[in-house]
Amino acid sequence: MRAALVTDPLDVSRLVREVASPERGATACFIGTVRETNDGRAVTGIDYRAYQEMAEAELNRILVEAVNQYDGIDVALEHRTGQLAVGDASIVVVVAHAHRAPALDALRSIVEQIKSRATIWKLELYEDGTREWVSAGAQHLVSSDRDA
Amino acid sequence: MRAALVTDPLDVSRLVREVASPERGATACFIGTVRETNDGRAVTGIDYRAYQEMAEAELNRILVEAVNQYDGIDVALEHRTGQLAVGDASIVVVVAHAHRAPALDALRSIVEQIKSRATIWKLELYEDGTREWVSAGAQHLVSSDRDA
Amino acid sequence: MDITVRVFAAYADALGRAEVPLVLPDGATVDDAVRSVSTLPGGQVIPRSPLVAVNHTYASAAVRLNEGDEVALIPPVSGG
Amino acid sequence: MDITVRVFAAYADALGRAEVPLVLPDGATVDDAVRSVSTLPGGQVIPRSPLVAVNHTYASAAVRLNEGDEVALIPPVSGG
Repeated sequence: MRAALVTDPLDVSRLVREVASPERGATACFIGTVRETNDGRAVTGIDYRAYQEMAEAELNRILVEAVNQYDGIDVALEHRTGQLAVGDASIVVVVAHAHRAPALDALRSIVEQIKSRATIWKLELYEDGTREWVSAGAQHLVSSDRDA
Repeated sequence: MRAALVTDPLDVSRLVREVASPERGATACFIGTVRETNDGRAVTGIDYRAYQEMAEAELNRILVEAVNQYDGIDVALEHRTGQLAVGDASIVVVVAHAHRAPALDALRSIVEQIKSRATIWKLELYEDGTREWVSAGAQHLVSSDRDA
Repeated sequence: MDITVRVFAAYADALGRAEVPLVLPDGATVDDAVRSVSTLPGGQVIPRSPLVAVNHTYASAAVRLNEGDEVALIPPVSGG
Repeated sequence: MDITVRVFAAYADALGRAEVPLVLPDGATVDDAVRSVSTLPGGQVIPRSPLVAVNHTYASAAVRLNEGDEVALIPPVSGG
């Protein structure tokens, strides 16, 4: 079981190997990548910023909770930070279990928890040169845009 | 959208690249691998046998149904046949969508449909030299064991 | 008419073969083909209403067969 | 007592800084720290009850602070 913030490109195969075991016959993965549009706006990239120490602590708490809830899973997750281009993977979560139902259930639960709890923020960069902090429900202009 | 039976080792990264697109920000994958035990018996491998022409047709029907139900997904799936060792991947399903919920929903649905409809059978090989056809609810001795 | 019945996995092992050519009267159904195969040596392994496909598509017992059809008797599947 | 308040994303942009050192009376709570930061220039961006963490764990407004605590004001997160 391992969660980390990283700056290098993510590699799903490496994480799959990390949780592989002869006892686990089902591996479920989630990969999040930067999309070229969001809310109808052309996106050129996303700068992922984190409250690093807390994000890693919170990701590990999420995994501990999942392992307690879904007995027998193993999990590896990496979240990338820094400036990512369209198509780059920002997160990979891999869950392995003997059977498919707990692996799929745990994967979904972990991804939802990360989205709502991990102290990571997207600064979305647009083709028109502006940028905005993305939040689930609302978007906040960054001060440099507001002042410009 | 592509489904195939193959005999070569499976490669999740290749299938992930196949469905990747700047419009799709969420990729969900399932990998099934041969376990070292099943129902308490030590397994040395599984010989996957298929009704090849129908299995490919049925896999493609499953994908068409999923694409109709989950608008905007792309899917790649490969099922391996032949004799596999413990730890070898027998199936990889990769679903990509703009958003995570349809990707995860479609992945689960496709995997369930494959398990119940694809004309593929597991001949499980045990450490004690016997082998059995695996079925969801029951197992059938193969004739060579019964006659031995 | 001539049809071909293909059998798989435990069914094939029990019948000792993978394929059974049948000659059936015009108007014969999937069920008629199943009954014919069930009477062969080892055919008792086939349940009264097995899963069946005609020409690579699942079909019900009442479906009428045509010359050259490929009928398949399908044991419980276990792919994935 | 001395505590450190860290601010992030839109909050940091609005305040023009990532960190605010505070001196608070003994017995002060998370809510006291939030109110102090809210009075700074740009602090109006911070909602009345923002998400807060103390020493890397989410905490409620009533939690009492201790010397050296790291309080974080956390805008709506958007990782993943």
